[in-house]
Amino acid sequence: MVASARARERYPGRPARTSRQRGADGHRTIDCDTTTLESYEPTVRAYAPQHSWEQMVTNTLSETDPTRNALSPADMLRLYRSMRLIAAVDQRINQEVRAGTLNAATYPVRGLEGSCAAVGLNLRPVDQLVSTYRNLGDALAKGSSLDALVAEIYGRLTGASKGKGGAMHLQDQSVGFVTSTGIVGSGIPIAVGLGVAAQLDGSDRVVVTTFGDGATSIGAFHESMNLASLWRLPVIFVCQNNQWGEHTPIAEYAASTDLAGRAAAYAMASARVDGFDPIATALEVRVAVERARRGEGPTFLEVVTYRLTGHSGVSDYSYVPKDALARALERDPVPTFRRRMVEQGVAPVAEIEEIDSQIAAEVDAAFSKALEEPFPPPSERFTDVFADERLVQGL
Amino acid sequence: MVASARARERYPGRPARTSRQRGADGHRTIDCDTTTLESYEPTVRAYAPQHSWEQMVTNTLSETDPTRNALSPADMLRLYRSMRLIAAVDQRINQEVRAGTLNAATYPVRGLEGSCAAVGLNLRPVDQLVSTYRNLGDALAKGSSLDALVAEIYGRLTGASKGKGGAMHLQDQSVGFVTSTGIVGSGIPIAVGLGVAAQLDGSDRVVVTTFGDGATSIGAFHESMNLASLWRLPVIFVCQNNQWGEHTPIAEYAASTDLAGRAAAYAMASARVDGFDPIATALEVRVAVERARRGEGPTFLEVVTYRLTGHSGVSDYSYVPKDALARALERDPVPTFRRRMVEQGVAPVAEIEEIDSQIAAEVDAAFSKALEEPFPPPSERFTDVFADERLVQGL
Amino acid sequence: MTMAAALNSALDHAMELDDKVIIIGEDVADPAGGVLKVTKGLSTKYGTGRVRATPIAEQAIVGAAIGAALGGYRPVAEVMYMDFTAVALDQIVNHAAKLRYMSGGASPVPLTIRTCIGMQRFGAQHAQSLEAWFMHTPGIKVVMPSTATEAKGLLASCIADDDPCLFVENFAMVFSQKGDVPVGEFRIPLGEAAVKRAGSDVSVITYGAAVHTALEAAEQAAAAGISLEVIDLRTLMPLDWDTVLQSVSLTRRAIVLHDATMFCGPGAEIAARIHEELFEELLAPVKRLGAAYTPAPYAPSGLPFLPTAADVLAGAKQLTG
Amino acid sequence: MTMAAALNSALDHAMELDDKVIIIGEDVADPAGGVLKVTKGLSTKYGTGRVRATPIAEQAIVGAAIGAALGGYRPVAEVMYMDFTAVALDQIVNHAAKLRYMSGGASPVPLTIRTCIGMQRFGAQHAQSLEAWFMHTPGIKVVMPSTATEAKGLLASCIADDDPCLFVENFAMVFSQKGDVPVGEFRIPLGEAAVKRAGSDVSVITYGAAVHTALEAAEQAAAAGISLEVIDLRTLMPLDWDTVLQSVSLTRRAIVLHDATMFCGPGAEIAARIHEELFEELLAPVKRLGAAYTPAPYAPSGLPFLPTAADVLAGAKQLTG
Ligand SMILES: Cc1ncc(C[n+]2csc(CCOP(=O)(O)OP(=O)(O)O)c2C)c(N)n1
Ligand SMILES: Cc1ncc(C[n+]2csc(CCOP(=O)(O)OP(=O)(O)O)c2C)c(N)n1
Ligand SMILES: [Mg+2]
Ligand SMILES: [Mg+2]
Repeated sequence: MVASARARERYPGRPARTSRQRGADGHRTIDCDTTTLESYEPTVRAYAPQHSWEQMVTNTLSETDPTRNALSPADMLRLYRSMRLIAAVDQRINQEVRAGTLNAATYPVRGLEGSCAAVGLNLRPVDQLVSTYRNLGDALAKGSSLDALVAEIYGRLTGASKGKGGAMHLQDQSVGFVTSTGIVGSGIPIAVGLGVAAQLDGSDRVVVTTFGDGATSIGAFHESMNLASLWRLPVIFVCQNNQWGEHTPIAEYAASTDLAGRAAAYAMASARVDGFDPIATALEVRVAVERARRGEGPTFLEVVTYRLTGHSGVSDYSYVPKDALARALERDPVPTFRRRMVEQGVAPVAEIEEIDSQIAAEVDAAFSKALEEPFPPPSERFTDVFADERLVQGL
Repeated sequence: MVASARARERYPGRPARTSRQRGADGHRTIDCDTTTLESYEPTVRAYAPQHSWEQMVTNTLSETDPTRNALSPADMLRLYRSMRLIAAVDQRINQEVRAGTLNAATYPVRGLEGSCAAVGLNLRPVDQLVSTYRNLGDALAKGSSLDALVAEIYGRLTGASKGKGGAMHLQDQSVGFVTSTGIVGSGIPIAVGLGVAAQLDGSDRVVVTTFGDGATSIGAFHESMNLASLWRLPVIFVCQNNQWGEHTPIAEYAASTDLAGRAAAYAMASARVDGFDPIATALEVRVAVERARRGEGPTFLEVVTYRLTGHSGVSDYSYVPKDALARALERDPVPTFRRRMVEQGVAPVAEIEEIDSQIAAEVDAAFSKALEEPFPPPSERFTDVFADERLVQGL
Repeated sequence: MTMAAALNSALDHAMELDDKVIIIGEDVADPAGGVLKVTKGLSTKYGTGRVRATPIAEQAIVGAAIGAALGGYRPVAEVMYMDFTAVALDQIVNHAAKLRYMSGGASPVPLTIRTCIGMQRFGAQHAQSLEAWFMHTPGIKVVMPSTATEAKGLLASCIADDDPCLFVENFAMVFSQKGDVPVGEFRIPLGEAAVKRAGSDVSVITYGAAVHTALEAAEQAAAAGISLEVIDLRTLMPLDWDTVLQSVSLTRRAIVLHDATMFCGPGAEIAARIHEELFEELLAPVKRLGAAYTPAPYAPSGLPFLPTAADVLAGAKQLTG
Repeated sequence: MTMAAALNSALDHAMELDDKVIIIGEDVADPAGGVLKVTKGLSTKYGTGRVRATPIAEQAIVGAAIGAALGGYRPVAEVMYMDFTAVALDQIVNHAAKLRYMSGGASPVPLTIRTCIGMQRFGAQHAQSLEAWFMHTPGIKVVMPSTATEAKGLLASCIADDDPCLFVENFAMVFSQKGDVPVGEFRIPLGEAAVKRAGSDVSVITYGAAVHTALEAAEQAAAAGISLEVIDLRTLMPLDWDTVLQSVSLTRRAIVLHDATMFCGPGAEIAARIHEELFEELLAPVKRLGAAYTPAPYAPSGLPFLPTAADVLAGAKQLTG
């Protein structure tokens, strides 16, 4: 209460928010926000978040923060390439789903390109990542094979999972993209277990798990946070806060919308960052990754963006407040970051255009290729249930 | 971090602890303790809690706090009577289990007599309580029928559940003692639902749910805390922190041992109280109950005691540090409170002795009676599966 | 009227009739009105006090519904997909199903849990038919409709029932099933199967979406000169043994068909019981058809998972051949 | 050696042999060494890095074990009582059991989950035999030993197995079962049943604690002139159909016996399959015996719950009479 009471004094009339500082030990932590919600109103609610997303992210790196431009031009280009690839594949998938040429449940990642790429930038191939159904950005940023992912989405034998897992369960073990789960929150304890393995190996590899803001409500999240902190595991909990869980905005399901603040309950380091700013995100991820590599335990990172599309590839989006969405779209990460790179002269426009067209060609090629790949043969039906497929005979 | 950093300055060399204050709105809340644990040591651990229980409770009402004696002598006598009854039944059960004359799994409540009675004192019959396997104190403090409970523990037809539920699942619906669950944490969401009913009824009845310190690790706890706070339900979460979950001390399973501080993650009011002090506990429960009756939402109450017995009626207790246990036993609530009542002249010794012997007689009578009650007839086997017992015929 | 609209109508009437009926689940309030729009309009009509959208927290959803039931309400809790019942299973099987018994009758739990079987195109975690788990759990009723009208009538009965009921919908059927659904309040009693097509050669015992597989097979079989009787169980617990055994005692041949995994599935119970009761009458052993012993393969792969009309037809030919 | 000691020995050897074997669960570290002392001494010997006592958090326990398995380890996770598998069921059935398939073989999960069936004196939430849920879940093996020696040999095989295995112990048997258990490392292959008593009149097919019920009944039956063959399945998935069908093809009569609820239980699958395969040979329909369709009544009440030797004997008399 102390911190938020102070904050309220400083910013009278604004919703209480957390202050953010470096503790004596150099870890960034966030004090808890104990603001209580408006009293529960048993009436039809207006579906607008209590805070606008701008308010939620104002306490990230300011424009004048010197560390803001601490990424090398090479890293910025890597970030951009990764973001652009994610956006290109995402757009193509949505197009195919809408056109009815791909009969799959898919979950767009527009708005997350920068934050996914920022995570990927800080990871080595040996590091591991566990994602959700909204996995495309994570998969590509972690370096998964584009061909294997696209083929998987089309259910082909050459897919990363022989076409048997599908869009919601993308994985590419070969690059540490371990698994994607379709059940909210359920990948989090699995990531904790990968952290146990990393710790027992005595290696400095780290594990990242991504999940939505909505996943913070579920039990598995809570159990995992406690365990990871208790055992000081090298796990980074990346909460992709796009401020919606399907049709429900965060303020309507979270007693406290200060998600980063929840880490305090587990004595875990945490930070909130503007997920529409890939550089700010990359720098914050770096702090967390380094902490984990040093054996100093887990971090909870709340990456704040806004969902720029419907929940799934085909779902309705009319319920989202138009003005909030319009403001969020102004910060659409790929065009925004591209503009910034050009303005700051990070690379000549021609080089950026070259990247864009290279990626467009790569993506086209992957989709064309996938459509020519074979489907898994009937014999694949009973393989991979157990190591020994004979066990399934006759069942 | 702010609060605990400050605390560390004030008490150098002592483990960081939380500060406790009244917020601007008059609610008592606790700042989060973000102290990180000592780094995880993969060696055989010494099974001693990191903090002694005395350290955990020093921030409750001090000896000189004027509200400390704010209970009327009549209420103190009611508290004492309730505590004494709980202790007498508990002792008798343990005796029977040890003697082999009762073949049931039972969970002693010695040490909790005061905190259970303190809850009971503040509740009306229409208020509701959901308990755990360690339910005896809650059951009696809520006013359950002694005869029905004892008969139930002996599996008799006249038991509260016709002998079919048993010791782990005591209930007495008629007085609002709704249910006891054997699965850690699982009663908590059920209590939340009773809170929904109370809220929808527009009544001012409140719901209490009790659970152990160990239950704070489980997912159902987390989900319930968020929901109760989000909906501002009249639910009081009473965490009976006896500092052990079976063989594991709190510091070995909780990343942060500041359980009361966890309420901040849900923007829920909370307090920590010395559970060996029935008056302090009763006053703290009263604050929470009044808040709930006024429609101001839930409270999390961490009631700190120490487990004075083995986990179950028969289990080993050798692993508990002797000195900590000895210090805790000095505060054994029933004798301690009795002494205090005598010292403060709340009632003449003769009156207290009269209560003691009355209760001894009542308990004797209940046990003798139970042993003469009939067992449920074979026909009871298939009743109460469904409302219509014919549905179960032949299955 | 679609099955979605029929379910909505059942909920609407139940809420109108009894203000103790409440709804708890993710996205159930307007404007969403449920991800499949089944609860559309209800929060607007009855308020968000009675139609409560929740956090993503299935243990709390089911647990709170149990508590509200103990507190005098008739909650309808929604668990979006049947696969997610695994997240809330402790509340369903260890509490909802047992509380009446463990309390010697003092704590009935008049709760309905609505859930929905997904589709293979979602992948292996959104496509399971898990009714066998609940049939195996004493104390909870299990209902799986196959048409819009029955969905309405059976859901109304579940809500009015004093026992916990698991009401299982089906993603595809919620939209594809349409019918002339009676307006106004009406109920179909639990525990009564329906003969969906009369026949004399083979009894096909089935429920849920597979009823349509069976009816399709019956058409094809008729063309091949085999007469299938199609029995829609509608309720799996209690199960209408009379109708099943009477049909099989006449046809003397039976197929049990469902979309759940065959191994240790509902069909095992039904087949075993038919053998026990009609051992002398049967001309051939009961044939079981169910999902393969595999997680659901992702649909675009084209790998088969559920039994088809062709499988039923082949089974019928084998039995009569 | 008790079954507890035999299990301890299997764990000890597995940890000695392969430093990728780790243990995760509540109270598993010393001095507790597990609430039933099965893991006693192991944390002292192998360190608390490899033998990890956890918070009370079954989803995290099983989930972390899955993750550790994906990270190259062979975790043995403990879920104290089988009833609590309901709390962690999502991790077990939707993840452990499916990951290999969903990844096209890229993500095997060499995980063993140890759990324990409780007793009626604990009441309805600590007394269930829930193996049918897992048999019905493609992708997980299910093992239920009945003696100390087999417990050791089968647990060793589970840990060495590349698939997730559910290994089900039994509270009473952990202490009551004693035997001359082979010292040193040894394994009993999964999927092989054992004929525990040869007989010619009726095959009793069973597993776990019920094996002892069957053996007791076999003694009594012998006195009454009926010869029972007792088959201990030991592994329920994969299930040794060869041994079962061969026995029944000789005796031509069968009883399936288990402590799980009979309705929709493992016995339904076994009976259905026997009927399918040996329809012509059977002299009578297969008789099923299992727990009543009720939650477990609290033991002191004296209400019966599990099938007894007398039930088996009566069944055998009925089949042969
Ligand atoms: C346990 C569980 N409950 C419900 C669902 C259905 N569901 C899928 S996505 C989703 C919303 C998740 O929101 P959030 O965690 O914020 O992630 P986002 O989709 O916004 O990225 C829900 C409710 C599910 N998949 N799993
Ligand atoms: C979900 C679940 N996991 C494990 C257990 C076994 N168990 C029973 S009591 C207990 C310890 C609980 O500790 P705590 O919550 O502190 O309560 P206490 O017994 O100390 O009162 C455990 C692990 C259980 N009953 N339920
Ligand atoms: Mg979201
Ligand atoms: Mg405790």
